[in-house]
Amino acid sequence: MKMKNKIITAVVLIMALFVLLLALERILPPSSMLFVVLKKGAIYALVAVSMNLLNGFTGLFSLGQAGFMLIGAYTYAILTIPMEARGMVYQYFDGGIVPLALPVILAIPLAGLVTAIFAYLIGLPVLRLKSDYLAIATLGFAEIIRAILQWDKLGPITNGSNLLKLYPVFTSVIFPFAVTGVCIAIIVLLINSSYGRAFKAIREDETAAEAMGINLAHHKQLSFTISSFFAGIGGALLAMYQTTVQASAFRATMTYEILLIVVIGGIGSVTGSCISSFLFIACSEWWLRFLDNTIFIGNFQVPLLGPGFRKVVFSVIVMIIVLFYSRGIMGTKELSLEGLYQFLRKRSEKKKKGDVPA
Amino acid sequence: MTDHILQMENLTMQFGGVIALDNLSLEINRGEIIALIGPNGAGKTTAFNCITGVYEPTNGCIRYEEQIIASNHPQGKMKKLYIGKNKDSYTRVIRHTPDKIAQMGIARTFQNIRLFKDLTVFENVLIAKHMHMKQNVFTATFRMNRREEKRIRKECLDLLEEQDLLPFCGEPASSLPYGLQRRLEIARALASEPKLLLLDEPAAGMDPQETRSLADFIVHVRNKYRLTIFLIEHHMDLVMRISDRIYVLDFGKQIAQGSPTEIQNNRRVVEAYLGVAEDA
Amino acid sequence: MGFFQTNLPYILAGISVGGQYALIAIGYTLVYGILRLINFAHGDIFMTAGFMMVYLSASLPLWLSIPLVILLTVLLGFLVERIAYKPLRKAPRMSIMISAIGVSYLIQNCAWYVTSGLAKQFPVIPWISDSVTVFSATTKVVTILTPVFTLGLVAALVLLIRHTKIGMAMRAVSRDFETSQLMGIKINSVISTTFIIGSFLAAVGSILYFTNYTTVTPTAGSMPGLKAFVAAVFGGIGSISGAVLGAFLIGICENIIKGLGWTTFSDAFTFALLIVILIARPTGLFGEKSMDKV
Amino acid sequence: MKKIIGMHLILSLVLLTAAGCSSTPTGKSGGGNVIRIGVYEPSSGDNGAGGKQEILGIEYANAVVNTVEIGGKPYKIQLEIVDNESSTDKGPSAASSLVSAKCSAAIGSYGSSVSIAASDVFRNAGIPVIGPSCTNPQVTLGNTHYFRVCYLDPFQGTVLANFAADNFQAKKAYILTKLGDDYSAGLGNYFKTAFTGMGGTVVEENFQEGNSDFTAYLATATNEGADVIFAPTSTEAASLIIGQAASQDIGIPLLAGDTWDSSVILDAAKGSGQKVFVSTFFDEGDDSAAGSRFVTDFKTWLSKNPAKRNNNGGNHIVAAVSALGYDAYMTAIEAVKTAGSADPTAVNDALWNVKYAGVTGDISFDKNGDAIREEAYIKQANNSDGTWKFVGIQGVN
Repeated sequence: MKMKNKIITAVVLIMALFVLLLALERILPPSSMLFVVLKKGAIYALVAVSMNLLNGFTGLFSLGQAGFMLIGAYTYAILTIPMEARGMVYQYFDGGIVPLALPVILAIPLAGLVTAIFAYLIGLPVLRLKSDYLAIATLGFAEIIRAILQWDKLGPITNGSNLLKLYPVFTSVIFPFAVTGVCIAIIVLLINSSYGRAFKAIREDETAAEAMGINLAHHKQLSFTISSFFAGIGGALLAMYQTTVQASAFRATMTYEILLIVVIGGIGSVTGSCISSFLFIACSEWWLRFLDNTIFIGNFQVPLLGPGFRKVVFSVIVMIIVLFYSRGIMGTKELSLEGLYQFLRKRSEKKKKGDVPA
Repeated sequence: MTDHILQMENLTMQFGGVIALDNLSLEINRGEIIALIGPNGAGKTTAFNCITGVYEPTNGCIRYEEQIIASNHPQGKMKKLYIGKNKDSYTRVIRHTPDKIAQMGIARTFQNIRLFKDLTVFENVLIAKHMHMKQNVFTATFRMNRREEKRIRKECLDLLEEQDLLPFCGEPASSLPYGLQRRLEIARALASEPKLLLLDEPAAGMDPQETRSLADFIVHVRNKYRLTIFLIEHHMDLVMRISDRIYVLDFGKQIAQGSPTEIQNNRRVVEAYLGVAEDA
Repeated sequence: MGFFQTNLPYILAGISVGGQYALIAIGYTLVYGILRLINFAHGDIFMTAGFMMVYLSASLPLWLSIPLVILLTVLLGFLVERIAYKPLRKAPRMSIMISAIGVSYLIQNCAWYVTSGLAKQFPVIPWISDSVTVFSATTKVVTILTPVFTLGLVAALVLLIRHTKIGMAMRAVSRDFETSQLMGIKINSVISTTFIIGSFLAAVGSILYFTNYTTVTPTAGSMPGLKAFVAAVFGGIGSISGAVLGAFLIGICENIIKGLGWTTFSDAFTFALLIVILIARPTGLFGEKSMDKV
Repeated sequence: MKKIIGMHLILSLVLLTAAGCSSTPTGKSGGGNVIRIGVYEPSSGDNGAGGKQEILGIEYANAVVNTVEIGGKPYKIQLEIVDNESSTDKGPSAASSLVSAKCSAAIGSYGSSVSIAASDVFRNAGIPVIGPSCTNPQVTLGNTHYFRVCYLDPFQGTVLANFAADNFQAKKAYILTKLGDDYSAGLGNYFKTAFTGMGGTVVEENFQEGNSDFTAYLATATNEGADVIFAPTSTEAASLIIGQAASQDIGIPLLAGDTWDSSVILDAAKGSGQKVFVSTFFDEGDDSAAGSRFVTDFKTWLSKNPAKRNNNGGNHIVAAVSALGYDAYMTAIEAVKTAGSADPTAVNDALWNVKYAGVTGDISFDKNGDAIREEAYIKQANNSDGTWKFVGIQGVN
């Protein structure tokens, strides 16, 4: 009965969220920056959660996320560019050699799948490495992937180092939210399953996990591949959001940004990653943008403000979080209805006793 | 015919130029409680690590239920470096990873407790069941293994109840007091449904009272789950009270074996070991 | 001879850039040896040294600005360690690495803000910026000078580590962090010294590097930094001679690859090399094997 | 305790939102009639230097003409400047922020890739964009909202190929382009087509983002016996290439497109023996009345604003992109006047018929939205005094 209640509340809340989004799309002008934040935030939330699955839950410090997103984005873009647009996109390669254009609904899972296959192959040698060596090797692989995709000889497929564009994109916020929602739900289910426990065991203590009969290689490979699958889907969504995609944009910096999102949200917290990705995107794309412009209050020019100042402020905030709130917003906890309810109840109880100043 | 569950044959473990286990041979019969004792650095834990697949022995072989689970001979650089015995007696190389060994039914605890600290007590025990569940990542994720999951949860709760750990079920393992952490580690090992249980200094850091109850507990566990127990221990009263037989190691070599009384009266053992570490 | 003639410029460039990588790689290898930390900010400290040279030499004479740049870089390296790494000494390794990434992000963004993202011309340092002809290839004096200079500095460093008290302390700490702390070694001062040495070499490397590649940009440090790190891993992290060897090898290989027309893969090659070495010999060429105690 | 800290953190971020919201539409305070022109340019990243010079032209133009009369009422023209960070993944968000600031038209960007990346954002919002210097054909091809005031790469590539053949009797050219840069790859490709079309041979190589060692590339050019090196790259790479070419003393002339028309190049070439030629849209020594007045007034404006001069690389040399930025702004204002409205759609429609005599030549748009251009200026960097030397006007043979 209690379980049923929980499910019902969850469904109602999700419905409410989508109704709210729909309502927002009606009320606000489509140009509102809120939508940029919501779209990009949702995409980054997916990628951050997928990275968290690997770094936070399995304890594998991988820095290959940008590379996997790149594969996903390219797979999606290459497979969905309409035939009639190919001549224009592949202008230096006589329209390319990919003979088909798939519908979006097929291309997105396929983007994840192709990424997962690559990740599987990369994982075979790389996952034997320990902590920082793994980090640097995955970082290296991301760079290699980028170089290969930019290679001229592959031009008929990848368009060399040039932009891919004119593939189907989304305009409504609903789409990225729906895809991200489904994907994160699957990840959460996985984390709470027996496999999720095994991943956490590996994170806590590899030797003990092995002594409990958990095959390290198999489970690490599993986590790596699944994480990359969702990173690939995230990449496909990012490609859709950007409307054009180019390998050179998927640099190590992108991985670092996602890593910082995970850290700010709390390593090992799914809800933390989601919250922080929206905050991160909102700060970097919207709220802090005013720092880039010189502002006059009367005749007084506010000092320091100018192009680039936003990023300085932003990185200082990040450093403060890393140094002083190293557990991030959520730590390893999850934001749950129950937790929220209990938190509020405790507060109101305290209030009754007069402990909390109003 | 005796029923050996575990046999070690001429096992030698050499790190660089140092011999940690020297031509060690021992047999453990089904249902026995066997103790492995010896001064610090005698190679006891190394023996455990060889059995559980953490280390690859340099030479010799280990049989578990009549099946070879580890076998090796000096190779590569070791060929020149090797200073142990029986250099050419073994030709096969068999190696299993620790998880494979665990799946075969050998569970262990660790000298320096290795619990999954940030996970709850319940999760710690559940993890040990993971390898026995009939599932794959899809059925597990999409909850198609619900019956299986229900069953193991029930089993684990029962196990925790038996160990008096039920009240701590949802607490993180690291929040338990030391004695309970030891008990949880044994519970976790039991949850993996072993036939052979290796205990690495289970009584370390316990007072005489606790040690006594632990001794009873070990015997109880052996009887209830029809286990064979192989333990390393420094508490001599515990060892003498519960062991069927005792092996004594010194500098990697076996210097004696026999029943507790035999060992107590063995001069070499007393010289090498007992006189020094009695008070431990 | 024909082969030599055509490939000489690549080899020269490779040796030169290899020497510069080597100077950065030592910083990585020393820090990693002691803290087990990939100091992602090291490449950016190298870049900052370049910018400081640009700004200082604009108002000060060279004989004053060069030592000042080295001094300030050392100070920066020291401060980075004190502010961003020291508070995390007890934290898990992942957090300190994340902090390193954060510092790198911060330094780059600051550089962007200060320079407004514009590339700056590195000042011309007399004599070493002059052109010389080696066999038939024309190049700058600095190209020839770099390997000599690098080897000299490395020799001095090795002497320092072998024969001084602080060197002994550094070796002890890299061998066993906890024990040496118990033995009364002042861990913090050893770590600071490591960062100071690393930054000093990075500053020297920076001056040599930017004399050759005359433009400084805020991201100029990240690629050389990563490559130097790969060199350090290649040679076996913690080993100075390994890092130097690895750096020269990477420098020469990447230039030869460019010479062969595989330019798209010149960076990728470095990483491929890294992955191959990590898999074949996880501890690098001269690294020591370590075993986890169970 | 941790929770409380977390809550406070979130709270403070929410407060920041409020701050952000109130400050984004900076123009509201005036209360009068305001029309906004978006400036979508890089002020950081690889193209930061060029982007800043383009912004300078636009800002100067805004200083010259800052009101426009619509329906008899004066409207103040306000610039909304965003930094697209020279990056195709940051670009769309930057463009969105212009859209949400309710711009009537936008100008941008330096760099074709970022222009293409933001194109759809502007199209979906119905905002017309005028590209000052994005020369890749794909920017305007197949859409009706993107315009540009400069010439196109196929034209520029052909002009330079002609120049190489005419002036140096070049038979073999070495082409060096940057990976992942549409401008670079495109221009390189058009040069190659034109050059091989005239019977020449080419050797092509490309380099990665962030590469700073060009000695190996230059060595290849020498080994291959190239007569000219064509390197359409960003100015960051350019100064490295020039510096390293000079130190290797390769003795092969360097040719490049419009991006190299920058004081960065002059600094790099100064004091060396390296010959550098660029094709460009505008020359400081332009003796037309409009051109020379622009040059003098722009320089005066720069000297009054030390901060602006700093963005120009600390000198008074007028970059062609500044002139193009100026023209793009003026064209946009012209369209607003014709449309008689601040409505983006109306401005878009009006742009098709705009005719404006700009400092870089007369501007009117063809069916793709490209300004009709027939000639390019060729300039050479003067190695001794660090100025541009006008070489000639080159057309297509």
